[in-house]
Amino acid sequence: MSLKDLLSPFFVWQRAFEKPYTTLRPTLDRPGAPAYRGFHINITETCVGCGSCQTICQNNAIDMVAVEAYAGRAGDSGLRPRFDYGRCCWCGLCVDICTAASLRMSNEYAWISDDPDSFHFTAGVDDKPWQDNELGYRRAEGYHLNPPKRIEMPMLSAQESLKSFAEVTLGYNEEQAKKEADRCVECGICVATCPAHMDVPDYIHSIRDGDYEKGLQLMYRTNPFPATCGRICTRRCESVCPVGILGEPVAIRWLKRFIVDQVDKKDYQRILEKPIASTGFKVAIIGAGPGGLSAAYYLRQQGHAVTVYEAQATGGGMLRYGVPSYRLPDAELDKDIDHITSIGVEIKYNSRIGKDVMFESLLENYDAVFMSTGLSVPSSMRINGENHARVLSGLQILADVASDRDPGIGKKVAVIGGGNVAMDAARVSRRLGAEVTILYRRRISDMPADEEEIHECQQEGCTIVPQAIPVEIIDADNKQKVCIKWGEAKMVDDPKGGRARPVLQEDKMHTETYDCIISAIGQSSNLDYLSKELQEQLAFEWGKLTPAEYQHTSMKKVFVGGDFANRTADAISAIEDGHHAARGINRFLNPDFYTALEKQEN
Amino acid sequence: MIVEGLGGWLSKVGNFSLTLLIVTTYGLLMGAFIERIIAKVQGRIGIPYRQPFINILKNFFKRTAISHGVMFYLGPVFRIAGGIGTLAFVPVIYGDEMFSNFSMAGDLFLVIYFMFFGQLGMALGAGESGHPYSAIGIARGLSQMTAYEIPFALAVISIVIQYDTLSITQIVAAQQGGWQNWTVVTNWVATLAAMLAFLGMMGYSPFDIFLAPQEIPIGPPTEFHSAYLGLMQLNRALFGATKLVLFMNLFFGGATGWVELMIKTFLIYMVAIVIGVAFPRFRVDQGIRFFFKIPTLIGIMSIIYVQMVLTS
Amino acid sequence: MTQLTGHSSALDFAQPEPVDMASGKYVKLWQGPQHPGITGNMSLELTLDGDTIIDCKTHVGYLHRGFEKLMERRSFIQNFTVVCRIAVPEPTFNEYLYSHAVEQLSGIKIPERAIWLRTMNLELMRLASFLMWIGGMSGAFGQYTVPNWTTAYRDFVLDLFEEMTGARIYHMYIVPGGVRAGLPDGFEKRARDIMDGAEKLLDQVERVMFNNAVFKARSKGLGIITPDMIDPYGIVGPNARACGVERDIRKDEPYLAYDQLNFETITGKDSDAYERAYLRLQETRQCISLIRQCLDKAPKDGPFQADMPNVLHWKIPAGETYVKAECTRGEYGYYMVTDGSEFVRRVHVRGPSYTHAIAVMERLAVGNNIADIAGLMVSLHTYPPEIER
Amino acid sequence: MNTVDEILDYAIEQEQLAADFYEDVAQRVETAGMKKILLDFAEEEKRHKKILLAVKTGEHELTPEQEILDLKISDYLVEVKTSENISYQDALIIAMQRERAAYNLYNDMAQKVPDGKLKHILLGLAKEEAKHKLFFEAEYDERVLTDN
Repeated sequence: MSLKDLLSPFFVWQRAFEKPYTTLRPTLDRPGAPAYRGFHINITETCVGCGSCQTICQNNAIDMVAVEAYAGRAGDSGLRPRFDYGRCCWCGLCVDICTAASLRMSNEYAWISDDPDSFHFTAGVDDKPWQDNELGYRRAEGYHLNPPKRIEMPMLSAQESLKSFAEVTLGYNEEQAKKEADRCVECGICVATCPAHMDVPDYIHSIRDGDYEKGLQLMYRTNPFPATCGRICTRRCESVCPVGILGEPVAIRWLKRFIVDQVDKKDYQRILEKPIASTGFKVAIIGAGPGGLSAAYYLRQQGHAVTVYEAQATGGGMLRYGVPSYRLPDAELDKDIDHITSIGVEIKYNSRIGKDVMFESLLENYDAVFMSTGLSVPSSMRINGENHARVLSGLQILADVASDRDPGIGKKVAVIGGGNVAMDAARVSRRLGAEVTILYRRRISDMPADEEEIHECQQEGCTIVPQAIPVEIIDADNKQKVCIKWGEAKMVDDPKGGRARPVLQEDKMHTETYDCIISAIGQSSNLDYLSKELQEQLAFEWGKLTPAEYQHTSMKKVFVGGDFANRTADAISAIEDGHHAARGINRFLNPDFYTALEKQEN
Repeated sequence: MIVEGLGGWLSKVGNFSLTLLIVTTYGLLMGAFIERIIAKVQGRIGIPYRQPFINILKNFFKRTAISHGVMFYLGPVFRIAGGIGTLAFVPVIYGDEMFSNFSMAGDLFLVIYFMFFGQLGMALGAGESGHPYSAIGIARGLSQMTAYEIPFALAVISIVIQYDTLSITQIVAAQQGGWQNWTVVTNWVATLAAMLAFLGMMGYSPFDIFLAPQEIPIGPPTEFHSAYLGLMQLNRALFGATKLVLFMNLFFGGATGWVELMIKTFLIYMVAIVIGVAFPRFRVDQGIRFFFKIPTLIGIMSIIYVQMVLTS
Repeated sequence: MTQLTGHSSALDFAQPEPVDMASGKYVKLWQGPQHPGITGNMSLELTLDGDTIIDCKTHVGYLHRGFEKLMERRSFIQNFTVVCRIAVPEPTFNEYLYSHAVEQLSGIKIPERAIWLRTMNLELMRLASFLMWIGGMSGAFGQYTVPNWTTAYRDFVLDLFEEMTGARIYHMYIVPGGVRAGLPDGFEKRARDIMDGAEKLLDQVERVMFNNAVFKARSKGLGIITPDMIDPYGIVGPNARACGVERDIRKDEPYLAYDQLNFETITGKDSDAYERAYLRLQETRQCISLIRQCLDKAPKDGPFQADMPNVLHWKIPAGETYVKAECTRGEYGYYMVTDGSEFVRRVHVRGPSYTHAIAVMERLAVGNNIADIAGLMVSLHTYPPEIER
Repeated sequence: MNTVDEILDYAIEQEQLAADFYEDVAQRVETAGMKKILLDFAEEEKRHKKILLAVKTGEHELTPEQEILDLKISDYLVEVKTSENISYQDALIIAMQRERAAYNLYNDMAQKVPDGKLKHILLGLAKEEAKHKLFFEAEYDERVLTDN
């Protein structure tokens, strides 16, 4: 024992004359670090209720609960996370996975309450003092628990694609599809948004499992056109996909296509459900487009005898005559239609109602009639000179190309319009070797066409002139040419909200000469096959009508669907109309069964 | 005469009650102050001054639901009785009739007895709990006490010889007239022995053997609870202060006023603290061996010193 | 003084003669599971002859949360919030090893910046853990001043963690694929300030705690580990290094950025409680130097996370791996088996406390005074939570 | 037509005539839907008439200073005739062009009178018609020019 060892310990007293380490009121004097993982904050306005936080929570501390204020919002499940602080371990994974970046943590860490229920709260809905806290844990920039970028779709190069009408998109391979399928968070918001309510999360799941036959079965439950929709669907699902809020949405459409691509047509019969035994009922369907065939498929599944009347020589309607084959090859459309006919749906081609068969006779001979004749008449611009011979309709050009006819467009064309038909007409014209200018009255961002289509259109060398309002068509010197006069527009904000409106600037007019002008500004229905009385009776309003529940019209036996009976006028809505009408017709044919069922349920 | 005697007695009891109150309060306050000093060394702010009072009040308002037998509960009662008893015979303020308590001719012996009494009561009570740790704790406490009592007793004997009296009041009286008359100066050997024993008596490191929570966690503070723990805490303040007053009286010239008392007792207390915060704890055998060696030796030396130097 | 009843030496593994309890000469004492002298919920069943221990049995099971089993029912990302709880005072090593095992099995390569941030995080953790340990060592022998200082400084290190990771104890910072965030603004300066302070503190601690007569009297000669015990008992880390065996995974099989850091393995001579404590004090100083080196060398920007799949349904190909790292107590290992599903098939966590607190402790305790058990246990640096995964 | 009241009476009458016109066409169209739309147009005209009546009694102030957006859609469209199977697009065109004509009429008249109360009223009426035109043009922009 040395003297040093006896005296050295007394150095402890040095510390007595220094500042203490502790603070007097720790929770007040020392707030949590700026990135502290404290109590949860949810910006409920940005939250879409995808439930990823609930999924990732390893302690089941998060429940998604319905919040009145957000019920029924588009692209929103109406649910918000509720936290159980008896279970939460403040790991912050919920913040990391949050697709909308709405969930975050405050740096508040002290909370005293004598009400145990207050530790069970819906962040952002139940009022908590830290809700407006600026600091706290946020997901760091560049940190992801889910890849934000989608797998690029392999595509033909623009030069390559211009050479032929070959399909532009090449489809995912298995590895790509699995990787893309992996990005899905299985929230199901897409299911609610999809007009056909396709079971998206589950068929994506089947890709991850590699069980494509199951995927196909799932798709056929709600959609008998998976090959088609896998290529040209307007995919409203992707626009609400929460993964797309911070990154790119899951490529739902391409995944759907991938499943179909994996299954051979000849296996369809084996994989998919067969119709139930015949019921003896007969249903007539007018129009073999997506709406009509969808109704036909599901009615046939229910055991009814189905006959489809189609004016054209082949089925598919707008899918065949309105969608160019570089987007939807005929073989793929045939894959869908062939399966529908293979289960016993009879399609009578070249049978125009009102000419070959009378509508009234259908009413007489069938137990129910489903009409889905779509929008087949191009709208007119109602400007002077519109009836010029070199003003062609976009729809006509597409139909011509689909039927291998030469539309005779020349070498320099102008396309008027900003919808998908305009883009298709432009791209078809490019493939036919023309130089294409697209005139659109609003901005490119206002175009109703698919963003992808606009992009590809530009890639393929079409010039888009936005804010160009056509005012007059003028004869050119040459009969084979035509002049168009158009004025530049400036966009004026609508004071009542709504989209900005273009206003013509009369001092900025241009006149150009083209070989032809393709007008693609919309379509309307052709109801010539119905007598005036019937049109009146069915309550058509300017070529459209709004059906009652189950697509039922005011006429007892008649159901409608498709573009002329809905607002959205796209394939997937038509398909859902058909499916819905099939359900309605089934109820209509078996009223006793359904009333008994309802009684049982009540 | 009888009436007068009774009246005197009554006023003595009243005076003692007042002393008791003052000493206890002082003990609690000084406890908090010492805690804050220790905290300062440890880099903390420490407890507020009201904390000891709050602790005791809280404990007094708690009730117990289990029973280990009568002796178990009598332990703390014995303990505080020992504390009060010790104080009763220690004159607190020299020359002040009011705060001289029941000081009398042989009070020094009585006080030493009472100091032991509380510990024994505690030993019986804690032993009743039946937990082996209690037995170990008691064994440790009693062995350490025995060990430090030896140098302490030797030192006391030394000053008893020196002042030729068993009355604390007279011992204090003998030290009046300036610091050069204090025992610490006149008989520094005995004071040294007593102060080393004092380290053991106060139970700070390195002699906190019987409290050692890392070794025997189930000691008295854990076994007793509610009001019994309150009694023990109260006693700790009271008994601690009383011991300090006793040491002040025996070795540091006593006090003629409260301020003097506070300064002296605080400084005496600090001796234990200065060492306590710096050292770890001895093992029980090391601790006992320590007291049997140097302090005992010094104690014997102090008697020799008194015999040879002071009384010759 | 160390005399093993029924055993000729520490390497005699024969079953000892049972103690004749009926003779009334002996007392059985349970140190734990609730005991301030035990470093967690664990129990030592001591047989005493007077104050001397003649037999010691370690009992565990008070802390069993079944992490290894829990992990089999949680997805790969969820597990990362669970593993940190396996060793409470230094969760980061669990986070790192778990993440590393997952990365190995799934073939993820983490970016350079993540490697450095991980290294720094681990060293900060080591520093925090050692600071707490020094306090524990001091406190086990009844010196309460040093624990207050070191835990205060540990808290300052935890402040750094709080800034860096958002939490003080369960940082959950090292995530499979990298780390969760870069360093916040001004972190480096604050870290350097705290390192300077910690260095000063360690000098003070050495003066007060290690140059202390009573501390030496208590700890010297207590629980001697001889070099021939190392292999049979599986002793690792500072406990092994203190008796001169140079064994440090950071040097032997460098992982993360350790091959780019400048440090030497510290060894001692006789592994008694004092030597082990002093060795750890030096390693704490080494930690500070390593953290400074990390601060110097770590890239300031760049990605800190590898490209990850969607963790919500993350499947890892079938395989098995064993990864290890040098934690404060020695080799810490994770053995992981995957079967290609979304869940891990089996995880085994190898914590050094298992041998240290059971086999080694049982043997070293015999012959010692009951008062020394706490000090002995702390000097082995054991964490009961990692015994029971 | 020299006093304010006379001008207002004329304008009110014009609105009534417009309403009558739509009602008349509505009688002749074949589909119920179209009939409903035309009757809606007639209602709209009656609403305009009410506003003008309110102006006359002084309950409503005309605001000739107000800037009204001119989408200039109707200016470049072909003339459309009413028929039994008139479409919604055509009906809107007719409505727009009628409002435009009225606007032009009041505007021209205002150019011819000296500054004063009368001019104020005429310009106010012109702006009122511009508002009506905007209503129909916005409807056309919204409903008909969807893809265009």
